[in-house]
Amino acid sequence: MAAHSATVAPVAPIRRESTLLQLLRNRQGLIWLSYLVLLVAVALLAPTLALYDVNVTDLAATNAKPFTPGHPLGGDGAGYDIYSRLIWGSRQTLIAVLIVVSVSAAIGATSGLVAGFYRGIFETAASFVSDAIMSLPGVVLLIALYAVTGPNLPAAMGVFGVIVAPTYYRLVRSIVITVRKELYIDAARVSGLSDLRIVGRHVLWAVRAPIIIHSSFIMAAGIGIESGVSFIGLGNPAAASWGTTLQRSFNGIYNNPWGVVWPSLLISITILAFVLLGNVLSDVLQSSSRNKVLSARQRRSVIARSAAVIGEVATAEPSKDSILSIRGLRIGYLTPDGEVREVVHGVDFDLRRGEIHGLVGESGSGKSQIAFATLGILPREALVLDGSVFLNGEDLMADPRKMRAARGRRIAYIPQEPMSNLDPSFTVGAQLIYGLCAVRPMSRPEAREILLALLQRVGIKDPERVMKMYPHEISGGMAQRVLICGAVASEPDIIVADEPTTALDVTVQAEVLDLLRELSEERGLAMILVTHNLGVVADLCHTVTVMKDGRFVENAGVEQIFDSPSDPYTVELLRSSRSVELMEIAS
Amino acid sequence: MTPPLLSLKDLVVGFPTRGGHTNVIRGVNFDLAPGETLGMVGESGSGKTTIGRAILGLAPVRGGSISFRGRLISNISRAERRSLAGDIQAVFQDPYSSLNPAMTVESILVEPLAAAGVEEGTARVRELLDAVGLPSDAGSRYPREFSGGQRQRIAIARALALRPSVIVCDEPTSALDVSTQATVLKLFRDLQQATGVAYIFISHDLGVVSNISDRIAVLYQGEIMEIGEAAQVTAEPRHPYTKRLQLAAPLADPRKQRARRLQRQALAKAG
Amino acid sequence: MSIGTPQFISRLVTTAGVTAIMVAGSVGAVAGKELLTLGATLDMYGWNPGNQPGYQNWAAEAVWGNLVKCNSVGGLEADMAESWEVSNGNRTFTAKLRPDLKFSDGSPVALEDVKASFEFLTTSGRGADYEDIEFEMPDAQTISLSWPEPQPILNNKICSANILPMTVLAAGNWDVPIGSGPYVLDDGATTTGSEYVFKKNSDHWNASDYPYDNLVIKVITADGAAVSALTTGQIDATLVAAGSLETVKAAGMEVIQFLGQTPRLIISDRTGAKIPALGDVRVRQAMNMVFDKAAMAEHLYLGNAEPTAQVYRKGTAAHIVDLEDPYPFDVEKARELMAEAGFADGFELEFPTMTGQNFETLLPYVRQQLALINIRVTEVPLSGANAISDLLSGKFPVVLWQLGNDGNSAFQIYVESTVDGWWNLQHVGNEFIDGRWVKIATASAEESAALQQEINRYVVDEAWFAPFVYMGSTYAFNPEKVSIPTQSDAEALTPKLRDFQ
Amino acid sequence: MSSLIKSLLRSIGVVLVVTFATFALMYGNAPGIAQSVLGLSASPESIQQKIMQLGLDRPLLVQYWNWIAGVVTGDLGRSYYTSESVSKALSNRVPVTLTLVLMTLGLTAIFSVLLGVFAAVKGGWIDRVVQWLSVLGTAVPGYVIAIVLVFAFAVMWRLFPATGYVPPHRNLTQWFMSLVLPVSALLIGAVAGVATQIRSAMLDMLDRDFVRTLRARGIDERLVLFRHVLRNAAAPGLTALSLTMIALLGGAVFIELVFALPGMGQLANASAQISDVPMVMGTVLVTIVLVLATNLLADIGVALLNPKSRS
Repeated sequence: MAAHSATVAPVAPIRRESTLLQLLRNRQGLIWLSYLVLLVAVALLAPTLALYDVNVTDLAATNAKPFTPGHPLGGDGAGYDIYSRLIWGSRQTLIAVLIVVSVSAAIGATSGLVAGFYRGIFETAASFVSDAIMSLPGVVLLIALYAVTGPNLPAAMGVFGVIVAPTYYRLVRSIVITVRKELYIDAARVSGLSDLRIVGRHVLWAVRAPIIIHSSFIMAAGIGIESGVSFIGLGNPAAASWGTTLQRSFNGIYNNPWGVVWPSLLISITILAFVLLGNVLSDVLQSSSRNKVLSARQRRSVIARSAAVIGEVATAEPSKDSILSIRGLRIGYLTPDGEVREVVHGVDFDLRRGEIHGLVGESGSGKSQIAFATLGILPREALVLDGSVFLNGEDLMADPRKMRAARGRRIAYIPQEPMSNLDPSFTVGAQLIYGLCAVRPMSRPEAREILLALLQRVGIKDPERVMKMYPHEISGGMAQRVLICGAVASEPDIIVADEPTTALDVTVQAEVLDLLRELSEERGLAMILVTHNLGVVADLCHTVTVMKDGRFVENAGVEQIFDSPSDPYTVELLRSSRSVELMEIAS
Repeated sequence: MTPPLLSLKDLVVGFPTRGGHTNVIRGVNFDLAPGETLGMVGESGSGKTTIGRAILGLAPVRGGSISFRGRLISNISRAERRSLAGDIQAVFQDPYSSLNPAMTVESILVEPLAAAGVEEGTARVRELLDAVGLPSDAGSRYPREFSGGQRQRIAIARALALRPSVIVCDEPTSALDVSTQATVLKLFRDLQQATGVAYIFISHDLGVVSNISDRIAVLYQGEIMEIGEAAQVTAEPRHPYTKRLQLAAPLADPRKQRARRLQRQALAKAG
Repeated sequence: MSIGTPQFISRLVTTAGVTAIMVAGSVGAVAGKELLTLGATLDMYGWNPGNQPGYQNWAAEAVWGNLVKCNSVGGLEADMAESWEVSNGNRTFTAKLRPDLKFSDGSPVALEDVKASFEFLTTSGRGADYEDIEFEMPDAQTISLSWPEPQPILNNKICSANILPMTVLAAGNWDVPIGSGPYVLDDGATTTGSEYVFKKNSDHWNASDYPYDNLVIKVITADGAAVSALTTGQIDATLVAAGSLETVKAAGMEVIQFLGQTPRLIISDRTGAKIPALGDVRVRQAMNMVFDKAAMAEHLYLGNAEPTAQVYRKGTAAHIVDLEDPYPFDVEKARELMAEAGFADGFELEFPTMTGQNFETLLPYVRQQLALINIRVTEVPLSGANAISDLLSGKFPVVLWQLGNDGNSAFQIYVESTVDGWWNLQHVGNEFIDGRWVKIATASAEESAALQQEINRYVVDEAWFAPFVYMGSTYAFNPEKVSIPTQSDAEALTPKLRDFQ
Repeated sequence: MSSLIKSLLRSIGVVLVVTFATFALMYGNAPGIAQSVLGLSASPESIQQKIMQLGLDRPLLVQYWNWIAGVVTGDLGRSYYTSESVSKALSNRVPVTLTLVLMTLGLTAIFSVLLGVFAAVKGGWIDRVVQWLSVLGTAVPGYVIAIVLVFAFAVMWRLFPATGYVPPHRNLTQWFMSLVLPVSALLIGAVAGVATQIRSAMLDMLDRDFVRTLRARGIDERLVLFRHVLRNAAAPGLTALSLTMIALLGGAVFIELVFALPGMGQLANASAQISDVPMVMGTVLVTIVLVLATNLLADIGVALLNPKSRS
């Protein structure tokens, strides 16, 4: 998408494996899934695996130490074999978990689906109930329930399922509300699908992965609560469970301290298995929330690896008459497989004082990456593999301190999307004044004076009032003017403008382009203008560089490019662009 | 003159807000003839998309009427609306969100057919893929394996599946690169020639609209400023707003653009 | 107050179920006779005088006086009454009040207060015991209480009554206790549920027998915590679990082993109303023969128990010293008996259980052993408000319980074996027992003992119970801080407050 | 303002619904309750008398209405068993639980912000360590952590008391010491949860366009982080904390049992097991009010942080 070329996300490799296969391919996924499968097998095969029947006691084994012959994990105060009791207990644990997860998912997911899809009165009512349940002190309720039903595990787990159902409700409802706004739901409506089919084919699919992931965490919680309830004595003393085993061992802790170790370990590891499986699932099924930042060491090793592949590149000197020179710039991203995908392949670029230089290309051509690299504000996961950015002959890339000193002072930035580039938590005035004081030593009233004048200059009618407003209270055009004001306030030599008018309406775009031209002329500002719009280039730029797939294909003065393009790609671009252009206007 | 396919009379569309309703469309009238392309152009907030959604039954009509072949279709039941699926279709702006990423192209294309109870199925899918210029093996693949332009072709194929007489195209090319945009526009024109479908073509770009439309309606804050033949609206705009819009669109030629800019600045000073 | 097991009461009062392990709070105890700090493994029961269990209730002993106090074998000791007399065939109790007694609110103790205190008990759980009393006050210091019938457990009834001002009783406000006991509650320093602080009542008639100026009762429910609190000097004495015996001994503590309980099967469906097999004495006897009592004492009670064939405590009137166990551990014999009785295939039983009753230790073995003679046991956990009424409803033909063995064995007979006794779950009368019970009411001490032993032999022969062992609580104390030369508890569960010296 | 009144009314609705549900759940069993109150030896007459005295013979709605009427006038009734006034019992217990929970919450806020910010900004091994700690903290149940802590610090090394509670007015140091282990046991799980949330809120904010623009404007990285990123991550952080507060109120029940702290959870558990309805209702009421107050405060806090809801 041309309009959103700002961040180049690595393209996901095309995979059609089933979730299960992907899960098994993941080392952690394999480990924890195997553990849980093992657990289910243990529960099913309990009669074979347990050394003793569930109720067998051996008076000689009371408080037996671990590794006593016949009692591998020792015995408890009544002469039960701890190993066998834990094996038998896995059945109750799994049943409890199944009850919790099915009750809560059935209630929560269904009501969330209906509430999110139909909204209206059902949503209001369901949300009230959900809030009410969320406000319930769950454990206290379980205790109250105990007074009524006695130690009845299925009832307790069922109630716990109801208590946690709102978590499903909230999750599913919010996803469904988002999905409902997706265009493919509209498309399905227009295609004549009934609501039932839309929910069945489209909505259910969208909530499936989150439900599975969430279920994993709910199952973890279920184990914790099942054991906890048994542990505080609200469980069924008649049944073998991990929690009652822990309780029994805990009561006899002075007689056999090791007794508490086994159930504690088993409970913790099993919960861990569910939690980690949930994390792996969310990695596999959803875009990962993992921190993509590489440590300095990783970064160095990746860059070294890539340099070894490319070989030594002779670095050219900066051009003498340029204020800004880029030499041999290569930018890459790490793919999920650990490979480096290069998005800018060693480009050279010069900018003279007062020059407005257009950087044109379609989405994914790497033009924004160059703009960001100039300012040292590439996304944190980006890798500068090689190259230099010279400002007046000094290499900013080589020295982060120089880059910081230049950024915002010598080189300023105008972003694409005006609304998202202002901090929503501060007023316009606060962030402008604060930003100016941060780069130019001056008092706040001084900064305020300068900025009020400048706001007036960029075409804001009532600067005093606008300064008191929050970003969400002003229009996109006004926000862009505020950002331009912020960029020029520090009196930079160069402005890097990344698609500065793409998000604006065409009439506003024309005004903003006029403003940029005037500012450049008034202040002798050089400008790198990143855009996909050849009309904008024709309107504003002196020189043009055309980019394709991370390389420069053509670089010339603006008239030459438009009159006699030499590269076939430029020709093609021009042709497409002109095909949708308005003819001359009869005035 | 042929009777209109689609007819909007004093259309008012509004959404509930805190303590009342805000009308975003305030009394819009136009007719659409069979096989015609009506371009609707306007800036953000002009209501152009809302009109399209009202025609599709996705936005609430609070006043006036929309009729299709003389039959009232505003505020009809969901079931009745479903019966219109074969007549009125849509292509949306964002080809990324308008295709369900979990479904193969074939199942995306079969979905409207199945909903309408049409039997032809796979054969029709191949025909559709062919019509929009996609390889016939595309059916077994997923949307994420296609580029933006190709996805928009899939969306167009879906709209064509039931052989509709009107397609509402809501900014169908604005998410695409320029070169792709040109080819997709050409596809729209070719398909119209082949099937005789009528388009309501919504865009913020007067250039794009003029490229494809027979007639153009210029919208501003929920009202039509000007409606007329495409050549007239773009070349000899009658309404000052249309003129502003037109002069603001930059030309991919430095000299001509300089001229246009001066013209625009002059107009701005005068106004 | 009653024969119930202490834990039984405890689970009504505290959060039973979890036993946690902890170390003590860190208030350092001051040495000498200034301060006595007792650990209580359960919280006290509030300050309603009609609702006070005897178990670990030093708080009640501290604040209230009684006419007389019961001793460990059911005899009486002086308290607010300086002398007393039982007359009229165990129907009348006459007491002479000490002069100049005062309540902690400063008001003098009057005979009307005593009368009101007994009348108040008619609204309590033992209301039936106090109905139809006639009071007489021949002079300002003397009061006599007369029941229409002879009272075999008269002592118990008299010493269970806490004496309060009649105005307080009438108001029914139990926020702060008013009484004439040896200590007064320091309400400001007390944190309900955690720590109760008392100051000595120097006006108390017997102040010298309560040597400590201050008394603190800390509620520490978990055994591990109690043990650590004791060994680190945070408390001077506490009940500990049998398993902690070695730990506390190693830390230099002394231990008193009480054997106040006889865990047993109560085979109350002796008529076979619910399970016909239980009507056959051979079946009941077989049920007695499947338990290896010596092994139980050694393993389940970690050696802190003695095997027994009878339910009455050693030293009580009903105890038969040389009783040989007629039902030694012999599973084969038991099977034969079952077969003889025609119940070789056994039957199903439901055992009611509650948390805090030590079932987790006892039940697995009991269930396993009964299964050897095809008696299949399922556990029915009781909880909530209905637990006690369910337990006592008689719907369970056999109950496994850790019942106390009262120092007053007549009282125990009354509770367990007479037609009115609440542990006689089916309330089925028995000529042999009930006939002797009437005689006991008016009998002299020796006659009574003989009658009680006859009853004991009868219930052993008829296998009304299947007793396992004598066991009970382990009370540990720090010999450097306190000495406990006497034992006054009829229930033989803990020392009484007056035993701490 | 009107939204505040709205959520207040909503909260009152929740209180009514929840208390009624609890009341209805525990309703009935009048003879059972009376028997439990009176003990083993109770006669049928005294049981009947007790039922009348406690008002258990009245219909559910009447009993509930009486309770609500009492609550409005500040009278929460008296325990069936000990006749102790419920408000007095609660005034003893609530401070203990609140101290425990609030102390944990305060520490959670501090540690979570430190860990979450560090993990998000520094990445690398610190991030992995924080993530693993979070996973472990979520996985190991609080009571298991409590056992481990008690064993290590109270039994083995005897650094802290493992049980009991000393009111602060009695001895400040001992009060503090008595809370160290319980707070730690609760803290680990809470920090694990909140730190992860703060970390992802920070990561989310760090990826925002305005952060890039602030950097491009030459503003010092630390200022960007603390003035802008943290400020915007504060709202999700606050929400996470308020949810944690609610979770802590539940978790405190277990911890109070293990550490024998005379708090609300212990009272609730003890009272529920014996159907001491007035006590249970008192604890339920206080808990819900605390939960709702937390939600309300969090809503107000989030609203104050978000300029959009201010205008």
